[in-house]
Formats: sequence, C-alpha cells, structure tokens
Amino acid sequence: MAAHPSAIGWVPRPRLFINRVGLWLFILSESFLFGAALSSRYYLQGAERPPEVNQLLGLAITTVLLASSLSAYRAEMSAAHGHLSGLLRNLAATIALGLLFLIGVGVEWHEAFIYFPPADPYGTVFFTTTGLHAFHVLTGVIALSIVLYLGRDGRFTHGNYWGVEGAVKYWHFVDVAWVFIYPTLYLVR
Amino acid sequence: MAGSSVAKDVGLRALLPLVKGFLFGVVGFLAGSGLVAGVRALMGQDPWKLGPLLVVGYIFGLVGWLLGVGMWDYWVREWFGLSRKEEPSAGWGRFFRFCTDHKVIGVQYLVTFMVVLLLGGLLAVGMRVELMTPGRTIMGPGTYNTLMSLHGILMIAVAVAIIIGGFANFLVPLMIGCEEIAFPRINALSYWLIPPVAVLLLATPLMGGFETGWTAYPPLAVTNPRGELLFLLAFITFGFSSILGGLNFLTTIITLRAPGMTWFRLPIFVWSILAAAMISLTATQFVGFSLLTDVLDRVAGTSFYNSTQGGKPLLFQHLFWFYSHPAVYIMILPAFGIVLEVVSHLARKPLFAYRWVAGSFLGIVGLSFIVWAHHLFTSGMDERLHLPFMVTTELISIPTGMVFLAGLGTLWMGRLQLNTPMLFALGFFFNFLIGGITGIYLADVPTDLHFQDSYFVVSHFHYTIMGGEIFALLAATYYWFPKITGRMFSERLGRLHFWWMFVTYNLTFIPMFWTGLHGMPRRVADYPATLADTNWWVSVFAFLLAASFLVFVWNMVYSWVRGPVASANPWQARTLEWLTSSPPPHGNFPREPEVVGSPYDYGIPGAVHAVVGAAAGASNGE
Amino acid sequence: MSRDLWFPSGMTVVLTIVGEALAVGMGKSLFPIAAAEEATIVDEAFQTLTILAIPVFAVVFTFLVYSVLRFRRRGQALEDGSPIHVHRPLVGAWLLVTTGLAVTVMIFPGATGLAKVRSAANLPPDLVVRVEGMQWGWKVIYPDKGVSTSQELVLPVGRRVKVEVISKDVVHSFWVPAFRVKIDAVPGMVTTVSFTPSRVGSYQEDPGFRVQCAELCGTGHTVMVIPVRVVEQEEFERWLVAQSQRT
Amino acid sequence: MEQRGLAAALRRGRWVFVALMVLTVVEFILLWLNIPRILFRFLLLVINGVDAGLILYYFMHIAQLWRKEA
Repeated sequence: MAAHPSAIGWVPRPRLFINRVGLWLFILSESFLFGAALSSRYYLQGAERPPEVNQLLGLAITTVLLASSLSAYRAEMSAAHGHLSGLLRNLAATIALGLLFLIGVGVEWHEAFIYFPPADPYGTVFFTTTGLHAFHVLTGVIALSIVLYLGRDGRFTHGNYWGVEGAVKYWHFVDVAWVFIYPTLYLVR
Repeated sequence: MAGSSVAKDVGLRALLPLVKGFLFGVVGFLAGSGLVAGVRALMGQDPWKLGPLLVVGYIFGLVGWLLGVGMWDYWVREWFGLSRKEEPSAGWGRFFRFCTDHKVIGVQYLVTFMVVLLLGGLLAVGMRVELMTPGRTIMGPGTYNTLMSLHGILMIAVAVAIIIGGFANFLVPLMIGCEEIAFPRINALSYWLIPPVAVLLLATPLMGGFETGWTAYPPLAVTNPRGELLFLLAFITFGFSSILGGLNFLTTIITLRAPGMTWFRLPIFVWSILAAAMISLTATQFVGFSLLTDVLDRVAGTSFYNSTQGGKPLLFQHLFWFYSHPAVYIMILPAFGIVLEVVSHLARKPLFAYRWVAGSFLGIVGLSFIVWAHHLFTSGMDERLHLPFMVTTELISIPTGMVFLAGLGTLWMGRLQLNTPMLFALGFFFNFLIGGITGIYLADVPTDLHFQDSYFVVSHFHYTIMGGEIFALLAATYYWFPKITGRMFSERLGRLHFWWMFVTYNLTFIPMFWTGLHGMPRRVADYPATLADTNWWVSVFAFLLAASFLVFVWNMVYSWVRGPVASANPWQARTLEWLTSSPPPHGNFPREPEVVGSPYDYGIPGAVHAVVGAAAGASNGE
Repeated sequence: MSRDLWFPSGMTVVLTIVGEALAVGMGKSLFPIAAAEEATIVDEAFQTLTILAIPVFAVVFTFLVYSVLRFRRRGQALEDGSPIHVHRPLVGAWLLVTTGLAVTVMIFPGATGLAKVRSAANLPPDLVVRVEGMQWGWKVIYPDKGVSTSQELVLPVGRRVKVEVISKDVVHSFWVPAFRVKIDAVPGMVTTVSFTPSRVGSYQEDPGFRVQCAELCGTGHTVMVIPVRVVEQEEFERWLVAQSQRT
Repeated sequence: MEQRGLAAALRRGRWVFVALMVLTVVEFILLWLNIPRILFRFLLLVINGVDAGLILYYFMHIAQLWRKEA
C-alpha cells in the first residue's frame, strides 16, 4: 500500500497498523452519521411507532445480518490461518446473506409504502435510516465481492490479508449499526 | 531520492487527466440521470423530474470525474491486480493531476483556496456596493441574497479547508518527520473532490440562485429555487472531503511520528491539527446528514421539515449546529497552532506553557461538542436548555485564555523579529481578543436576545474568522513561503500589506458592532436611513481592505517566480521542516530524522530537536 | 526586571480606568432607543459585560504592545530569548482569574438577566397578541378584540404584552429592536415572548420601533418590516374600535 | 497446529453468534411482555451495548489497537 518506496535509512512503517487505525477512525466517523439518523428519529417521533411495523420480518433480517457477521468472521479467521477454501466459501456466504438482507429490506419497503409512506412522519425516519443502512450494506457487499474476486487469484496469504480484514471489519460495523437501528425502528416504545 | 530516474511530465499533455476527468464526469452524469429517468419511466412516474435527475446524475458524474482524473489509474487498477501506472515525481504537470505527494496536494489546496478566498472577497465587495447607500443601489434583493449566500459558503469552505488542506498537508509529515502521509491516495481524493464543489457552487446562479445563506435552514431550503439543490450537493461533497482529510491527519499523527517524536515533542501546530482533525472526522457527519435531509425533503418527498406532516424545522438547526459550531474550532485551532509556532520561533523563545496549550486544545475539542445550541437561544427551543448551553459556551473562554497566556508568555523576554509573519501573528492576537470578548456578549442569553442575527454577529465572527484565522493564515503564508516555493518574498511589500490590511480591517468591522447594536439585521440588502452614514464608511473601508490583497497577490506571484532563492532555514527555526531543503525533495528527508528534544529549546546551549541522518551529522543544534 | 512588570501593569490600570470611565460615562447614549422594561435589562447586561471586558482587553493589549516595544530585536544578530518554559504560579493564577471571570458572566449578567427577562413571561399578560409571519410580511391579530391588520403593530404603553408568534411558511424571526426582544417564528410551533412597552413612540420617531424579520426567509426578507406604535391606553382602545369598524 | 487454532477461533465465533442471537430474541420477547416503558428502554440499551461490545471485541478485534502485534 505504501505509495513511495522507502528511501535509504528509513525504518519501514508498520503498514498494517496504519491501515487499522485509519479504518477504525473511519468507523468512528460513520458511527456519528448513524448517531445523527437515530437521534433524528427520537427528536421527530419520540418513541412512537405505528402498529403496522412488521415485527417478524424485522427479527428475520436481523438474524440474517447477524449470521452474515458470523460468516464474515469465519472468512477472516480462515484467511488468517491460510485456509483458502474456507475464506472463499465464507466470503460467498456473507455476500449471499448480505443480498438476502437487502431483499428483506426491499420487501419491508414494499410493505411500508402502504402503511407509512415516506411523506408520513414515521415513514420519513424509517425510509431514511433503513435506506442509509442499506446503502452501507450495498457498499459492503461490493467490497466483499472485490475481496472474493481477488481471493480467487490467491492474493491473500496468512501473513498478508489486509483486504479481507478491512472489508470484514467494515461489514461488522454495518452490523453494529443495525444492532442499534433495529430496536430504534422496530422495538422501542 | 530513492530512484535515480525522475519521471517528468511537461507540456500540454500534463493537462490530459483533467480533460479525461471532465469527459468521464459528463458520461457519468448522463448515465446516472438516464438511469433515474429509465427507472422512473418503468415505475410509471414522470421521468423528467429535475430533482432526482440532478442528484443521481451528480453522484455518477462525481464518480466518473474521480475515476477519470486519476483514481482509475492509481487506485482501482491495483484492486484488480493490474500494474499501477507510475505518477510523475517532478514537473509542473503534477499540480494539475491526481498526485499523491502531500507537498503537491498542499500546494494544490493552498492555491485553489487562495483563489476562492479572493473570489469570496470580490463577492463581499459587491455586497458592500449594494449596502453603501440605503435603498436599491445596484442589485435586487434576490441577487443580493445569492451573492451573500455564495460569499458565505465560499468563505466557510476556505476557512475550513485552507489551513488543514494546505499547510497541514504540506507541513505535518515534515514536522513529524515522515516521508508521506498515511493514506496518500485518499489525500489526493479529498483534494480532487474540491473542483466539483467549486463548479456546483458557481453554477448555482444559473439555476436560479440560492437564498438561504450557507446555513440552509429549512423549510426555506426545501422551497427555494433549484440553485439550492446544487449548493446542498456541493456542501455534502465538501463535507466528505473534509472527513477524509481529518481521517488522514489523525492516522498520520498517531502512527507515523519519527523515532523519538513523543507526544510532548510535537510542534504545537501538529497538536492543533490533531485537535481540529478530531472534530472534522466526527462532527462533519452531522452536517452531512442534516443537508441530506434537506435534499431528501426536496427530492424524495420525505417530511423532516414539513410541519403540516409533523416535521420539525428545529431538528435541522440542532443537527446543523452540532457540526457547524465545532466547525469554527476546525477553523481556529490550526490558527492558534500557527500563531504560537510563529511567535515562538520568531521571538526565539520556548513556547510558554506548551503542555497546558496542548491540553487546552483537547479541552476545546471536548467542549465544542456540547455548545451548539447557543445558536438557538431565540429559535423557540425549550427554554430550559438556555442556561446549560450558556454555561458550556462560556467555559470555552478558559482554554482559549490559555492560548493568549501562551502567546504573551512567549513574547515576554523574547528577542522579537518584527517581520511580516510576526506582525500578522501579533495582529491575530489583537483581532482575536476583540472577537473573543464580543463572543461573550453573544453567549450570554440576555444580550443575545438582542444581538442574535444582527450585524453584531457578523462583526463578531469576522473578527474571529477573518481577523483571527485569515490573519494566522497570512502569517503562515509568509512564514512558510520560502519553504514551499524555495524563494523569498519581499519583506517591504509584506509589511505594507500588513499595516494596510490591519488598519482597514479594523475600520471596516468595528462599526458593524455599532450597526448591530442599533438594530441592523444580518443578511439584508437594505437598512433604515439612520444607519446610512456608518454603512457608507464601512463600505469605503471594505473596498480599501479588498485592495490590500492586491499587494499580497503581487508579492506572492512575483516572489514565487522572481524572488531571491531562499536558504533551507531562513528563520533559523528549529522544527523539522527547516532541516531539509527548500522546497523539500520527494520523500522529504535524505535520511530518516531522529528526534531527540523539544522543538522549542531556544536559549539553551547545545539543545537539539532532531538529527537528520547520523552520518551526515546535519542537526539544528547551536 | 521589575520595571518590565511595573510599567505595563501601571499602563493596564490607567487604560482600565479610562476605559471604564468612558463606558460608564457614555452610559445610555451608547444604546439605541429603549422602549420596554426588558430593553433596560438587556442594556444593563451589555453594560456589565463591557465593564468586565475592559480590564481583560487592557491587560492583554498593554502586555502585547509593551512586549513588542520592549523585547523587539535590536541590531542584526539573531539572539535567543530567556529559556522560560513555564511559570506554574502564573499559569495557576491565570486559570483562576479566567475561570472566575467565566463563572461571573454566567451568573451575572447571564443567569440573573435571564431570570429578569423571564419574569414577565411568568405573570399573566394584560394583552395577548398573535403575530403571523409569512413570505413576506407580518399579520397582527388581537384575538380578544377581533381585530387584525398587516399594516402596523400597535401596543398600549405600560401593559404586559404576550406575543404568540407563528409562521405560515418558513422560519422567520420577530424582532423589535427598541424592545430588545426576539423570537423565531417556526412553522408548526407557537413561540411566545412577553414584554412591557415602557414609552410611547413610533417608527417615524425612531426606526427602532419596527417589527423586523431577523431570520433569512427568502427574497423579500429585507423588506419584511412593519412599523410599531406604542400609544396610551385610551388611544389604543380608540384605535381598536376604528379598526374593528373598518373590517 | 495451524488447523487447531482455526478450529478454536471458529468455535469462539459460533458462541458469540449464539450469544448475539439469544440477546436479540430476548429483546424481541421483551417487546411482547408488558413491562414499564422506562425499564424496557433501559433493558434495550443494555442489551444493545452488550451486543455491540461482543461484536467489537470478538468479531472486530478492537484490542488489536492497543496490543500492537503488527
């Protein structure tokens, strides 16, 4: 990743540590974005919630996303131990679960359009927050797909798998965000 | 230099990436808007609704522009395992293309935002022409509002980005002794997001202007002409760029300090950038979200601010100021860093109470997140919030006071060189003193009930941002000019610039406190006849103030081309950036520097800050 | 050494005394016309803050100027200043003084002034007026009297008025400079402000008597102004009658 | 050796997932019980905090930041 070859007499920089710090800071930054979305929900609506919210679907997509976090974790651990087939299998599973989650959100949106359209006060926060989150899921799926594509070429070894680690950490973060979005949109009262 | 072969890129071919970026951008825009039109047509909706076409087209166009201008060649190719194209490491062409050298990016930022600063200044001149006499002078109120709003957002962008983007990019890696910033390509990305912002903002008048000021309060921002949409998209893009910048500086300062560069050996400017980057990394997300809600209300039919549907306009003000008040510390913290740096090196005295100042910076960061609602004292928010926010706001005067003590304590018993950078630093202290004191009047609720949204506010924030930050910026520009360009500016013209600007600046803005007290609201094109004389004089001095920048521009341009060649360390300063050539080579230092002491140990015989290459023995010791 | 301390300290004291004399001496002449009881509270808060600010300005200003004159480099050679890194007692004293000042302004005039301004709101009003902001004008409604006008805001002197402000479109702000009261007109909300006009006057007499929109609200923001007229109670009654006949 | 480390890691991952699922289902069940709103909100906050903590610590290895192993 280093842009310039180190000149003579320079101690090589710990690239992995730099990348990790950068990614964590990015995650910190993104958590403020979700913080803004969630606090807007409470500011506009208090803890009110229309009765038509589909609780079973909410639980289902939460499960799917948590499961995808597990497979993402397995992918990273496989990469760390140089277990290539495990990496590829789990990456594919994560991407599939991510897409399943997006389909779930799509079904949810389809229903929500009837009960609380975007112009409705609850619809405003519901569509904005889930849309923002789904956008992050989509970028995560794209990142994981690139990692899968590169992984098939054997680009990641057990000593050098930052690509996997970065994409997976981002994926987990998207999951953490959902952990707070789920009760805010579906459960709280 | 590591490699002996220096790739050069000269001639018009160097501009090719810009052309490519532009073409890709146009293609992206057409693809994005086409996609929206297609999807809408399929869903049985009017495909030519302008809002969605613009928003999605812009996002695709932005991606196209970035890919064309260099992301594809230097970035995406690597993802797909292709060989990365080499970028040139010398030649002027580097300044017009995607380049990952932090020094090039620093200069790109500096020059771009200097131009924007002058442009914003010209808009201010236009406003002062209109305000010279009561009644309609040269333009209607709609034009005035657009002019004023453009002036606002351009200057806010300058204030947020010019020091961090320009000087911090150029100097932080040098000052902490590393060869490159943590994420060079993200750094280049955050610069190349700026040209679309500029294009969008300058295109707003073509789309009917925007009349909300830079604050974009809904519901006005939702009902305003189409120019507003461009402004919102530009602001969001700018916020994204500033988040990436903050990310880069934090990572760099945390992970890339040279051996021996402990936290309390960091130059104070680096501390100030660290503090400012913390704010821009986090709080900017809030303004991004608030502007996004404006866009959604306009384009997607949500009702965040549509009160007939249960929306609450005050939500925007909370979200917006949760960023935009901390943003003033993104502007002023680097300015604190600059003036303390300049004062210490040019008074040749250790920076007084260094650790206390570093602590104060962090204190300001902490407090900056809990003061935002002092912008809402008259907004109709819950009155129980008035007292707590008044208290937190006034607490900020304590760490700020520490900066003044550090400045005064450093000057005391020093050996001051009263050259141009020092004069601007001293001017900073005078102006910011006035700006800080008048801030108390606005933080105190009883007086704020009268002053909120009046010219008192205008004068106050111009004292802190222009009298404060821009004076610090100019101090920095003169102080580091030899390092950046390798040439020396004209000291005589520099002093002329300072005195001309300092006097006309104060004469322009002092009377505005009076007009504010006497009931002149901000953002108006007209005022009662009783304020005519004062406004006439303000306008006259404002024109003279604008003219002082002619001296500055001439001095900078002429000296950059024709000025005498500067030595590596013309000020005999001790920080690391002066221990390499002017301008620094690709890779910054011939060998990795090793830091062995404080950068401020003036007057201590034998004290050394850093050694660059033990073999060469080049050090800044006595 | 001691001269370096005594001289600027003396100058600070002199500057402070001159400044305070000016601030107190100029007194009311500094302020625009004050036509409500709340205006006096705001002006007094302003004066208190100025009295507190002058010594702060004087200290920093004299020590800054003195340092520049006294410690500037003479001759060409570069010399280093004294290697003073920190002076703990001074830092401590400075922190103590700045904290003391900050706490002072929070309490006085901050909290006390706030309590005084609010006290009017806690008492029952003599008159309730409803003010509607819209792009671009104000509509004044006297709900108890069945009168409304878009031409001017007429109020009786010496009566506690409660103004309920609403907006029909975007955010506006109700500001009467002569009363020193300001409250935003926010769509979907009713905001209120209470005050007691204390002297008779009109826009012709002083432009401070006007309702001025203070929150940017679009093209007509500048002209979103109507005059205010404070009159005796009897004249107010007569005006109400005349208005109700007209409508 | 290598494989044993991987197996242990995968087992840990499974346990974390089970814990997350249990917490989520507890949240879901709490919704249908008629407990006071304040308590319910407090419990949600605690559960979400634990959820986030589990993911941050076990899945995202936040401890890597202070245990400089790179």
